[in-house]
Amino acid sequence: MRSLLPVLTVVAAILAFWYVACIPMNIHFAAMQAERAGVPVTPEGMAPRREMGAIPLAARNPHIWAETWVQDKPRLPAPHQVAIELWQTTVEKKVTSKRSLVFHGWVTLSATLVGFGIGAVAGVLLAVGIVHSRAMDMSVMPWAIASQTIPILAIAPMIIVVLNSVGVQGLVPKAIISAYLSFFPVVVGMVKGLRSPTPMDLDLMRTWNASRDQTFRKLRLPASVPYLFASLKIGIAASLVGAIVGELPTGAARGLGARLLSGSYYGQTVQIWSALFATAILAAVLVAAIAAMERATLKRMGVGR
Amino acid sequence: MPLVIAAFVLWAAAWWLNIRIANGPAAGSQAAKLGVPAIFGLTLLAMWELIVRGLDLPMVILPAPSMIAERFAASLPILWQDFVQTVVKGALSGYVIGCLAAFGTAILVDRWDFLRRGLMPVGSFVAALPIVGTAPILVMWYGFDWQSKAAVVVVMVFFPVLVNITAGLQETTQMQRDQMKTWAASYWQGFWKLRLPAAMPFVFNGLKISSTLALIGAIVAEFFGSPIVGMGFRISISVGQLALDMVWAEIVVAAIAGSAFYGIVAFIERKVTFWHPSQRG
Amino acid sequence: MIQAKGLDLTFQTNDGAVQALKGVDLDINRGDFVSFIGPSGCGKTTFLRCVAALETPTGGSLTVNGMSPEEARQARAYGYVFQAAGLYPWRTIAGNIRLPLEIMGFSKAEQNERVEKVLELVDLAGFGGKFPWQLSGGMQQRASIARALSFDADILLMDEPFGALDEIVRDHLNEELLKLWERTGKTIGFVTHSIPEAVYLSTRIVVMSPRPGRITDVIESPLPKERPLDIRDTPEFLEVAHRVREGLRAGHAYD
Amino acid sequence: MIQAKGLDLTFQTNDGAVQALKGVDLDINRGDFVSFIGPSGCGKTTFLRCVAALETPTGGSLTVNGMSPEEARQARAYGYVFQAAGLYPWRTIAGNIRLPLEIMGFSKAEQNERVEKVLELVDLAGFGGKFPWQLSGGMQQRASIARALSFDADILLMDEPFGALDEIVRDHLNEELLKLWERTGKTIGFVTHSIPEAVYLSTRIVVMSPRPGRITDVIESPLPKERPLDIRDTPEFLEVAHRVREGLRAGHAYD
Amino acid sequence: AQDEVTLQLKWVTQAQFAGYYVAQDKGFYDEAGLDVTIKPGGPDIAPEQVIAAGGADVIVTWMAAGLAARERGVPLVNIAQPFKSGGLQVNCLKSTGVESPEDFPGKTMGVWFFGNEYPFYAWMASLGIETDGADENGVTVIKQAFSADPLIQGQADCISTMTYNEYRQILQAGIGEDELVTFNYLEEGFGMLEDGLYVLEDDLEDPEFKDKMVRFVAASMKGWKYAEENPEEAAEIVLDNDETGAQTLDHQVYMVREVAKLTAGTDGALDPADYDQTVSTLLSAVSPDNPAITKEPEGAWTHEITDEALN
Ligand SMILES: Nc1ncnc2c1ncn2[C@@H]1O[C@H](COP(=O)(O)OP(=O)(O)OP(=O)(O)O)[C@@H](O)[C@H]1O
Ligand SMILES: Nc1ncnc2c1ncn2[C@@H]1O[C@H](COP(=O)(O)OP(=O)(O)OP(=O)(O)O)[C@@H](O)[C@H]1O
Ligand SMILES: Cc1ncc(C[n+]2csc(CCO)c2C)c(N)n1
Ligand SMILES: [Mg+2]
Ligand SMILES: [Mg+2]
Repeated sequence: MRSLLPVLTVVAAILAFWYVACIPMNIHFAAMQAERAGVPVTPEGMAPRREMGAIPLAARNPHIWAETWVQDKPRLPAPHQVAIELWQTTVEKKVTSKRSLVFHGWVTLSATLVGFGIGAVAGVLLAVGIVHSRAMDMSVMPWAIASQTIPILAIAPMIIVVLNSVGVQGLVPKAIISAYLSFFPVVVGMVKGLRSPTPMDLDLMRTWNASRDQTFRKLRLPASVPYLFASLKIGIAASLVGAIVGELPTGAARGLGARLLSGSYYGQTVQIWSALFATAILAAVLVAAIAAMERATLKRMGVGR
Repeated sequence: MPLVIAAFVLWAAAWWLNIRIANGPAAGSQAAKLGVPAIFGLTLLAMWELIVRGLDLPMVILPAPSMIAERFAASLPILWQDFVQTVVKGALSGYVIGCLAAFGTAILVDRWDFLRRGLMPVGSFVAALPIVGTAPILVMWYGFDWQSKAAVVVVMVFFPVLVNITAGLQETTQMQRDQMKTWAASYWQGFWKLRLPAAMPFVFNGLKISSTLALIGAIVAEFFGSPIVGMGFRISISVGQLALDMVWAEIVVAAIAGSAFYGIVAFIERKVTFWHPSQRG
Repeated sequence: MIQAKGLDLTFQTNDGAVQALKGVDLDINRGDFVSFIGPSGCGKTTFLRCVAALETPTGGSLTVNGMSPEEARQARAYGYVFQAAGLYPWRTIAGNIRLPLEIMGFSKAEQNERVEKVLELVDLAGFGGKFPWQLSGGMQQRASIARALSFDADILLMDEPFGALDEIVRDHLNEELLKLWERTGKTIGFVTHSIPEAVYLSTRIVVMSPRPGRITDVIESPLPKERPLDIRDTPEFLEVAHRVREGLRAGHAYD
Repeated sequence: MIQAKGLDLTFQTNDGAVQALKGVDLDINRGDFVSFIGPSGCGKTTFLRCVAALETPTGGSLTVNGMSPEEARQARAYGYVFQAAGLYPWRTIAGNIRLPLEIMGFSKAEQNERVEKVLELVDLAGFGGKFPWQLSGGMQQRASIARALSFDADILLMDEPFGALDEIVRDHLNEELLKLWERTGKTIGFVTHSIPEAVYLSTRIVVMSPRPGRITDVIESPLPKERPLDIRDTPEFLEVAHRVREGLRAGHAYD
Repeated sequence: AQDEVTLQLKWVTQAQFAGYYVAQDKGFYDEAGLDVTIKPGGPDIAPEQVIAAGGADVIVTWMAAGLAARERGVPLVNIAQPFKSGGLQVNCLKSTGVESPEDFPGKTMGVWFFGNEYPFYAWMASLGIETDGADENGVTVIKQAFSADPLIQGQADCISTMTYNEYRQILQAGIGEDELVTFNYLEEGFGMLEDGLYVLEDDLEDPEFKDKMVRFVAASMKGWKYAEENPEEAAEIVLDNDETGAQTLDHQVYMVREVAKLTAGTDGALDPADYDQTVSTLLSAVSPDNPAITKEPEGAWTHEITDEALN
């Protein structure tokens, strides 16, 4: 844990900056409220303050700084507000409650995992095809790259609608969008991995007269494992993004994505920020889980040191 | 139905042709390298057309490629305006700012290991914040015009570029660094003459990944507030107006722009890292 | 055993054709230890690869045990050892040696038996359970030789197997290889850059020269089969080494 | 010139301390050509790195030209040549040779002049515009020597500079190096694994042995300064080579 | 067995759709022999597209969007119109100097798109105000996200609001009613029919489907009446159905009350005069920006269902 101290330092610096940033961000509203409550603020009146930049206003009213950290619907919520909201919506709420982030997180997570499963399997299969068929290599790869330049948010609604029309709804459409985002890194990494054996390794197999299938199972596949895990880590993060994007057009019903969106309709910034952090934490956990699987697998294979 | 069957027959035929070319004597030629994916792509388009017509799908669900092409040709001025707004103003400026910021940070991180060990984990956490969440916030902060789109792009590209540059700057071998030491080179001499050139393949890896991210980020950000021009704006309002042909025309622009952007970066990469084994063929 | 007549091989590359082998005539008999020596690019590796059916000659004829190289490959007629040990890091030493046996469909019991036997043969008994990276370079190279021996091919082709090792380890392995050859009576084709190594090991030394790759000299060794390391300081040895060096220099143009 | 007295160096590693050098005493005089030979891990590289101030000894004393190694480094007292040529692929040969000159702040004109001169010296005139990967391994290694010579350091430290090359190219470079040494009168420290190379090149051969790394023998060469390649077949040469081999074997335990 | 009906809403679960949720919750649909699935909408859901793809039997949408879809080949028919009047308005800050529509030029205006932009363009066209940038005869239009932020943050001089939602958000953000200027589209003469129920024309040919819709509309209107009379309970019901957990009770109670003002004065049958007004407004401002409809629609509404349902 050599990194603990540096990480804590950086986090502390960010938090400090964050608190400071809250002041100009939220000062206008704080000034208005203060004025209503009878606390003197300079300048008086909404209009002149509106003309004024946030920083000069903050500079002239240090006595209301504290108010910028406790607003209900701030432009920028203070760190502790987000932390409290996170705590309340994860630990203090029943996990079955609609207000529980665990509940919404699970909805998103399940779509993520299904989508990731589909994407990873599809990616691996495609990679196997690409490595074994020149025709597939030459024709599919450029289009796989092009496919990733399409803004997913634009076609996600169409995917949802089309699948809906054939009676598929709920988790599966989200999972498919999530799979669409995660298959590409897996393809790229897996192709690299399956091609990682050196010409010498392959020649050796040839001298033993190994079949294509044997070469695949005994050489290409094990050689690709480190590459596979590296791309799975990217892929699962992409999956999570996909699941969230997929939640936006499913009727903003459940899930972290819906939570982000509905928060924005009602100006509930604290809710948005806590959903954001919940997502990032979920991503970190997922990546860490893959990393743990990677370590275990490599160790079992004897490659990990 | 016959059209649908025709689609699959066409597919089988094209696939057979591609296998012939790919395994034939001309497989290595430039023509084959372009022809095979082109045949594949055209086949997909033709199948799409045939299936849409065969199943008589309503345009508001999935327009046929021919309709999209028609709309594309008829809307060139709008598409161009949108392209300028989103790609040139939003994506490119954000990309440049993000990459420069990442470069500057990479130098700091490279000089102070403490910073690297602190910033990288936190950075990867911040990078995991989904843009569908950060975009509305940035629009709230930076306004509706391209500045907020650029901000979204900056946030999206910063970390991948930073990670790659940082990894690249550590790419030198012990021997190379020792060599610099025997010449009593200063930090900056070592940086400019050894570490930066050696990092270039990594730097470009980051730049390539970020090029597609930049475009997607700029488009997506427009969904959360924009002036009445831009690719994301057009896509979102066109869905509301059920002008699906326009939606797809914009998607085509996005795909072309994204691939071209990627291609240009890859081209520069080839010029700059001509010396790297992966570029020497 | 191995017969090459007027063997040609031309590679087509981006900047023109490279004639890697031109008119190579060579007979290798059962039980021979033939070394190939010559400057870089003279076609030593290419010749070995032709024998192993890893390349297809563009002219001339080549037979292995009376078969075409391809048939011989299918019949698993040879073990091939490369410069780098090329052991798979995810398999133990025993697992690596077992690999060709698995591929060739030996029974589990026989696999184990053979692995044991060849580990013994290369002096690695007891190391079967280790992973490659837990062994020194020399030990890894011995394991790779064990792997090539495991399925009892008649012919052993070795392409600079000790090129990456330091001289003392190399000496030691040379000694071992010689003993092994005596014990097993295999036919060995051996590529090296080192004159003493070639002279010390071989019954015959093939000197090659590049552009185009061809044989310039074939030197029969007068040395006895029994060769202690000290033999390298004897006049006979030096005499052969001198001849090889002369042969090399003749075919070598500095540029 | 270079004076080591009771030099110790212990590396702290995860699994305990490694004594890479223990009680090394050695004097190298101006114009000497000193070779270091010994089995892997005996501290040859470590000693050279101490001289070059790339490692800091943990005991004993070491002076270079009467200064501490660190001061000598700052004074740019030596050129260092590594086993791999280590040329930057993004610079031409001339660009690579110019690199230390740029760093040391020579004027453009002088840079060009020196580059020309050393290219000539290593027989690479005309190749300045090529990129490293367009040259053979031997030519690359010569370029790397040229680079170390370009700024005219008194001392040349070479760590297995020809280890990766084939024997014929190596012979040739040995000859060249010897000529160069005569012409320039530099002091050279040279690490090698090859006994003939050490004997052929040196005025003095330092034999080392590992665990802990120490000097077991220092052999003064009786050979004349003028050494054609053929000298290697003379009895004097073989006599020295034999002594070196004996010295090596004594310090070497197979494991 | 119950007949299944899927209803696609135009927006997320909120009291704007209280009638349907109440009917569901109070068992009115059940009593009518219906098993109704209510699908919430969102910013990326075009209900017209959903119904065209077969994902719903009946949708809630605005008439302008419904007619636009009809012209693009999705033959939607209005079968009922629970909202008599509209809640769409424009709010400006007084401090920007806007007092009447004549003051718009030179200002920045937030507009909702995604099929909500038609009334705005019609209004601007009639005012002769250009929408291509701020100068002496034009305004800068921005695509407003579905919230009141741009006004609160000062990014726009005027924004779109709904009486029952964003308007209150502005007030709650501390901007007083006295600081705001409000333009109601209805009062300006550009009101367009808002939340109506639409189905596909072909479906109506099926008597069974018609019968289902008759029962559906009848039960839904019962729900709307109940909601009008019991705002607190209705708000609770909406809250129960909101799966995001983002809604608050007091806001939803407010919304039920405001929505009640819009549903007041109708039994759910479309008033042809309102329809004609909507169509003529749309046709008065046909432009590339405003491609809602280009010609008089035909058969876009029917009384067949309401006549039976509300006998
Ligand atoms: N696959 C190939 N394609 C094109 N040229 C090749 C190929 N393989 C080898 N060559 C060329 O054929 C010639 C002979 O190569 P080969 O590898 O047999 O030499 P070698 O004697 O083994 O050299 P070294 O000592 O460097 O291993 C060289 O000029 C080489 O560049
Ligand atoms: N940086 C280091 N950290 C720890 N141990 C080291 C380090 N460098 C060298 N050693 C150890 O010090 C000893 C001497 O190493 P050195 O590299 O000097 O040997 P060498 O004689 O050059 O060997 P070779 O012939 O393999 O190059 C070895 O046991 C080595 O493992
Ligand atoms: C919170 C909220 N915001 C806006 C509207 C206006 N409106 C009516 S339907 C619809 C959906 C557009 O996709 C919109 C925006 C609303 N009713 N509720
Ligand atoms: Mg070779
Ligand atoms: Mg060394």
